[in-house]
Amino acid sequence: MTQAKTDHYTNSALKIGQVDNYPDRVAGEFISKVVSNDSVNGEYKLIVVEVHEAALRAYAGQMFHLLCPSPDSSEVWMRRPMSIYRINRDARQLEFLYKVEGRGTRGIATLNAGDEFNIAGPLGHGFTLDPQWKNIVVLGRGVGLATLAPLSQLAADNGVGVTAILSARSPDVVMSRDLFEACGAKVVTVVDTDNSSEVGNVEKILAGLIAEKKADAFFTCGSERLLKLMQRLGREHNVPGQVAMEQIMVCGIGACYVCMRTFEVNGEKVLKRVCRDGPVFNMQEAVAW
Amino acid sequence: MTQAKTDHYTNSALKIGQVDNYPDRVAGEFISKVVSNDSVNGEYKLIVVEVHEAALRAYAGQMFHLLCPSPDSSEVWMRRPMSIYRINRDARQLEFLYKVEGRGTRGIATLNAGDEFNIAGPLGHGFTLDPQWKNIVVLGRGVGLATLAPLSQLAADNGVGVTAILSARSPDVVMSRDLFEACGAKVVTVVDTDNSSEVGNVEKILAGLIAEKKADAFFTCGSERLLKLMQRLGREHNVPGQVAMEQIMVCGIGACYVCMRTFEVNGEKVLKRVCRDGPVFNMQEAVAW
Amino acid sequence: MVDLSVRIGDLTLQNPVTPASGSFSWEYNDVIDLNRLGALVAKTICREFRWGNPTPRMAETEAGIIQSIGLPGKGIEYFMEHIVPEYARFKPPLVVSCSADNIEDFAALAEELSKSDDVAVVEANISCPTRNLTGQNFAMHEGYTRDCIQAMREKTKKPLWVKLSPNAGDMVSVAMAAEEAGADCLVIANTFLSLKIRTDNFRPALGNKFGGLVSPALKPIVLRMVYQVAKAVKIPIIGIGGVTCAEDVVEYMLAGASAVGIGYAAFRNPTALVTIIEDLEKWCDARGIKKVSELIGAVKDDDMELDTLVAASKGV
Amino acid sequence: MVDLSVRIGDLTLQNPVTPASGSFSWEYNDVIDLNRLGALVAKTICREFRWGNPTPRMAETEAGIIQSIGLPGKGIEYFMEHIVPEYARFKPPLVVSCSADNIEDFAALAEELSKSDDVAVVEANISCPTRNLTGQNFAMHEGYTRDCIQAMREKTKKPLWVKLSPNAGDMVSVAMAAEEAGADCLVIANTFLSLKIRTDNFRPALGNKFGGLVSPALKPIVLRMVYQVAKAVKIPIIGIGGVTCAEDVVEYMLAGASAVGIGYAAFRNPTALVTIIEDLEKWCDARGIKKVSELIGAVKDDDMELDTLVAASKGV
Ligand SMILES: Cc1cc2nc3c(=O)[nH]c(=O)nc-3n(C[C@H](O)[C@H](O)[C@H](O)COP(=O)(O)OP(=O)(O)OC[C@H]3O[C@@H](n4cnc5c(N)ncnc54)[C@H](O)[C@@H]3O)c2cc1C
Ligand SMILES: Cc1cc2nc3c(=O)[nH]c(=O)nc-3n(C[C@H](O)[C@H](O)[C@H](O)COP(=O)(O)OP(=O)(O)OC[C@H]3O[C@@H](n4cnc5c(N)ncnc54)[C@H](O)[C@@H]3O)c2cc1C
Ligand SMILES: Cc1cc2nc3c(=O)[nH]c(=O)nc-3n(C[C@H](O)[C@H](O)[C@H](O)COP(=O)(O)O)c2cc1C
Ligand SMILES: Cc1cc2nc3c(=O)[nH]c(=O)nc-3n(C[C@H](O)[C@H](O)[C@H](O)COP(=O)(O)O)c2cc1C
Ligand code: FES
Ligand code: FES
Repeated sequence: MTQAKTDHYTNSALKIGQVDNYPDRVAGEFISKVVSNDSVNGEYKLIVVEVHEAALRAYAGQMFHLLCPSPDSSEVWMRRPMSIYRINRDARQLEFLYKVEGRGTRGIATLNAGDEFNIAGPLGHGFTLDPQWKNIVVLGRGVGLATLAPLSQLAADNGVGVTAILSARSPDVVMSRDLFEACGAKVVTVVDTDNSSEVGNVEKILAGLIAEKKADAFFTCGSERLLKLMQRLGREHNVPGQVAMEQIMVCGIGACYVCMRTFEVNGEKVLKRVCRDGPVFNMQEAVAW
Repeated sequence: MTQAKTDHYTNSALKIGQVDNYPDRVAGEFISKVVSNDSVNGEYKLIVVEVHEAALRAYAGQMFHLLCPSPDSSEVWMRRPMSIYRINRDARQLEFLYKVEGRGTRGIATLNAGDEFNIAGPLGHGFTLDPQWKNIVVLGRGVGLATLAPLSQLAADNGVGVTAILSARSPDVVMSRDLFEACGAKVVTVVDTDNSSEVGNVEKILAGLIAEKKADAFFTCGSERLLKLMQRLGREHNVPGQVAMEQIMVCGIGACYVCMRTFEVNGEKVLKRVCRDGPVFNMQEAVAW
Repeated sequence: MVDLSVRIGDLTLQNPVTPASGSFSWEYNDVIDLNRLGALVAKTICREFRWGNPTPRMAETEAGIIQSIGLPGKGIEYFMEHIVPEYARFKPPLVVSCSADNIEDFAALAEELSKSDDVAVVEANISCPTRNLTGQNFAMHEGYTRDCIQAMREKTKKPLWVKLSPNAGDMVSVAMAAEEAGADCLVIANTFLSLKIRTDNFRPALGNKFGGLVSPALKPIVLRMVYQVAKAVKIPIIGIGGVTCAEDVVEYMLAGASAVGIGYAAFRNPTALVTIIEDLEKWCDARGIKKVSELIGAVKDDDMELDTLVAASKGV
Repeated sequence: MVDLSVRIGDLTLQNPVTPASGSFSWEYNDVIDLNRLGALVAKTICREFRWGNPTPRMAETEAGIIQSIGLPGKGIEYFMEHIVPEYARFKPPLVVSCSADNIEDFAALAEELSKSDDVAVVEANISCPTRNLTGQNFAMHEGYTRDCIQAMREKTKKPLWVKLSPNAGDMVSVAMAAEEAGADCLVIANTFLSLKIRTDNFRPALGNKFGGLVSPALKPIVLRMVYQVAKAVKIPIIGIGGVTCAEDVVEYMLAGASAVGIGYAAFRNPTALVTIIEDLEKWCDARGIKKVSELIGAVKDDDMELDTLVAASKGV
């Protein structure tokens, strides 16, 4: 007796090919079309979607808010935020690399080529490159690599050298290696299986890069432990940095104040919205958990 | 963050091949398997399911309560009652003929061969044949034909002659004709398109059958108008009868008192539960709307 | 293997899973083994014969149903003679819910029900939102509740359970009044007074206009009530509202309930009660919980300054 | 083409679809054209700076979310100087919601907000369940409500809207008290006080323990409240709770609301408000409804003896 309501939701969401007649648009609700949705390894999948061109304004470090289909019989009530993994403007495609965790990501995992997928974005404040930086160091672990990946493209476009330190449990789950290498980055992988991912060893690698003048800026995401390490080295050696943070979200647009995290700005604690003030923040201001 | 809960519901529901160790079972919750789910005409579909043998105790006029999959993004919250259209004990199959109407039946329409389908039953009190009856008259319209159809089988098994008057909007949506004919029934179809379905004409046909002594009992379902006609003729000519009634249901088992309809027993108005006291009732006691 | 038994005052239930009044009858024995349940709970009975409310008595909503049955029944005499024996065939204790328009009738019902050895518990349904057209009932007010329960207490030595209303603004005060007046257990809660209007014909969807909303979506509201009341009273609580799986039973017990009641889930899946009992056993066994009663009120809420996500990330 | 405008006292809204306070900000202009909305509604502002509540501030539930934000903000001064101008760029009238712990602060907020020509309406959020750890607020009691609204009324000539709490047991009395005290419009309702306990670590899921439940499932409860209050007061009502489509707007208007507020639906679909406005127009046009305001209170409830399913089958 209740009516299906899903159709209504999307009337004002932009489909591929539709005319966008809203001049103030910064972000949008888009009905994208799934191109592929394949497993990268046992835990991660990569979903490629075709979208309306207004969604391609996205840049590295920004995110989209995804309306996940249900993996069972009841709705997934809230959207899930995902970093943009890759922007392919020529093919009008966006890519998201995601870890299959709970109901939301299990729902995304059910999508097949040709399915519609409602995504909202691009949202938030992403990575920025200072024109003075010649060489940057990117340090990521786990799902954080998905967020850092588009930095490789951004750096290449700006003629900036990249050393990417990719941390993972074991060699077979190191992700984004190809992407970084294709953009000319020097890739170092460190893994738990041979203890090379231990903080002490990563610190040695970073110190070496600083000494070699290969570290004009630090970028990280995905590990509180590695964030703390980079913060300390950055302070000691005066290396500026940026970090992408996570928090549970509701609106994704800056209105609801659900996604707050603590930052320390000029010695004072402040709360900032991860969705709009971030997800990328000044590394020294971030307060790790 | 919420957990999928659907799996839990069905742990105690019987799957095909499972041992049924409950001695008091009258009805059950069954995980059936869809064999086919094809369109009969523009409005109706026939779903055939394979079930645990405990579900095959069903008989004509009883119903099952169907847990409908969602046709959209939100659950169908209540089960939907459906008459048994055909019981095929040899193949361990049950068949339901249904009209695609609202969310529930649209959900059923999405099922494909091989899918699981949770059905509860057999429920209620069905048709009964008095051993003294030699010839009965079955009069149905629309979805009511789905309910009356298994009477053809029951009558054939008991050596009872059947005249089936099938009423429909137009000749192409007359259903169950084959089923009745296969069981040796004489079939008369009346349709709106040539006005043969008008009450006056149906009355003439019924009066003829009474005169020919072909009407030891009346059976009907699916039209309040035709019910009133049979009630009147039954009273005038002393023909006993049975009618299958409909009402919105919740439990289907007799506990909730949602599915009440008014009956007149010995001149007194009483309420009865369609799900347990019916769905088949003494025709003279029914109060048509 | 976990010990699933729980005590409600002097009464021991073999497990904390019971049906909710009005959504259950002995006829469920057609489908499940009633001897496995924590208790049997009869539909609310009144002194007099009642037709109940006009149909339709149920309408689907966004995420559940509203219903207005109106307590139909043949009255207490018929009930004692014909219905109680139906339940007496089974082992779990029989809880009989009753309702009336006034305190005298409530007291008379308590007295009448106490005459049968087959009735284990008298449950006072002072919270039915479908009894009359307005949805008002005694459980909206602490004063009425106290007077009503006191009058019933005087007439019965059986355990007296009191079913409260989620429509009361201050359930804690109502609960305390019921406790003071001699209630042995609080049943939290009945249904939420609601309305659905059809946009095709502009009419209320139910024959009696208002109905009680039943939906798994409401569980967080009722859980909050159970939690608040559990902090304020000493008598046990039975949590009712949106239980559909074993984890929901655990959540209610953590909040302070000693048992739960189930309605909706058994409509959706007639075998739900048994499934939930089995799953609860597995849940406890997997965690090495020896007695399910350890879970009662075991919520960890004493350091609520702490950011619980931080806590979670630290593995607390 | 239907005339979608509605009047709320002296104020005319171009259509009855407005955002709900706290789930909206001018930043939504990134995604939708704010000039199409019935009104702009700012997040509840307090006099002082507030951190808001510890995280997590949101958790998913069976059918929706619970949230406890705790009214974070930089205080009224910052708001007047920096936030009001952000809204002033758009055409729809600006409703500013405000909250305080005591009547003096409420009155001071009313006075302060009235100084700006860019503020069209002062909304008294006397019903926020996340302001403190207990979930208590003025809108639970008719006396507190009367005193608070009277004090605000003395300090402002702007339209004064009052947001009520669904946790009140007797919302009709609270609503009448607000009307008597000089409210120009009632906003029904805020969120339902709720609790979720995690079964993995036995801890409340939210940093502030209790939260407000938000879910389309709750619409029938709030609709009942709107209906009851509409029969008891003369001032207009804005219905808020579970609106996700144009039919929901119609249902609230039939029950007696003059407009609706929307929160959850815009989280799920950032373009929902515009979609709903467009669908409402189509819905009215398809039925030949000339003015959407004809729908206000148009529920057909004067023959409730009749079996409405019978009525439906007779084509009534
Ligand atoms: C800015 C941002 C970018 C992100 N980018 C990616 C990405 O590129 N790839 C990827 O796989 N994941 C990413 N995440 C994390 C992703 O949002 C969560 O994994 C996802 O929401 C989990 O949803 P679920 O339904 O599968 O699991 P749930 O069952 O909802 O949750 C599983 C676990 O994830 C936690 N969680 C839920 N929502 C969030 C959230 N919004 N932020 C952080 N933790 C959460 C829960 O507390 C729980 O511990 C990102 C998160 C943020 C905030
Ligand atoms: C004993 C019994 C046997 C039935 N047998 C069959 C059958 O064999 N084939 C068939 O196609 N249909 C049968 N029906 C009717 C069937 O149950 C309804 O068509 C179905 O519930 C509609 O569900 P829906 O979600 O598709 O539509 P909804 O959107 O739920 O409803 C569409 C219309 O059907 C009405 N309706 C909903 N539920 C019921 C109900 N339980 N009884 C009567 N009307 C209802 C609604 O008021 C509405 O007008 C039977 C009903 C009963 C009570
Ligand atoms: C159809 C129906 C009939 C009910 N009848 C009664 C009743 O007679 N007495 C009573 O105390 N509660 C009655 N209730 C309320 C239930 O006992 C229970 O409180 C409510 O359904 C919430 O639990 P649930 O979420 O598990 O369904 C009824 C509920 C439904 C759905
Ligand atoms: C994240 C969030 C924040 C909210 N903040 C406020 C607030 O600051 N002031 C207020 O009056 N209501 C607040 N509310 C309540 C909403 O205004 C609204 O009453 C509620 O969400 C119900 O409407 P919905 O069902 O359309 O979401 C908030 C709701 C949510 C979900
Ligand atoms: S998610 Fe709403 S402000 Fe960030
Ligand atoms: S549907 Fe529950 S008694 Fe018939």
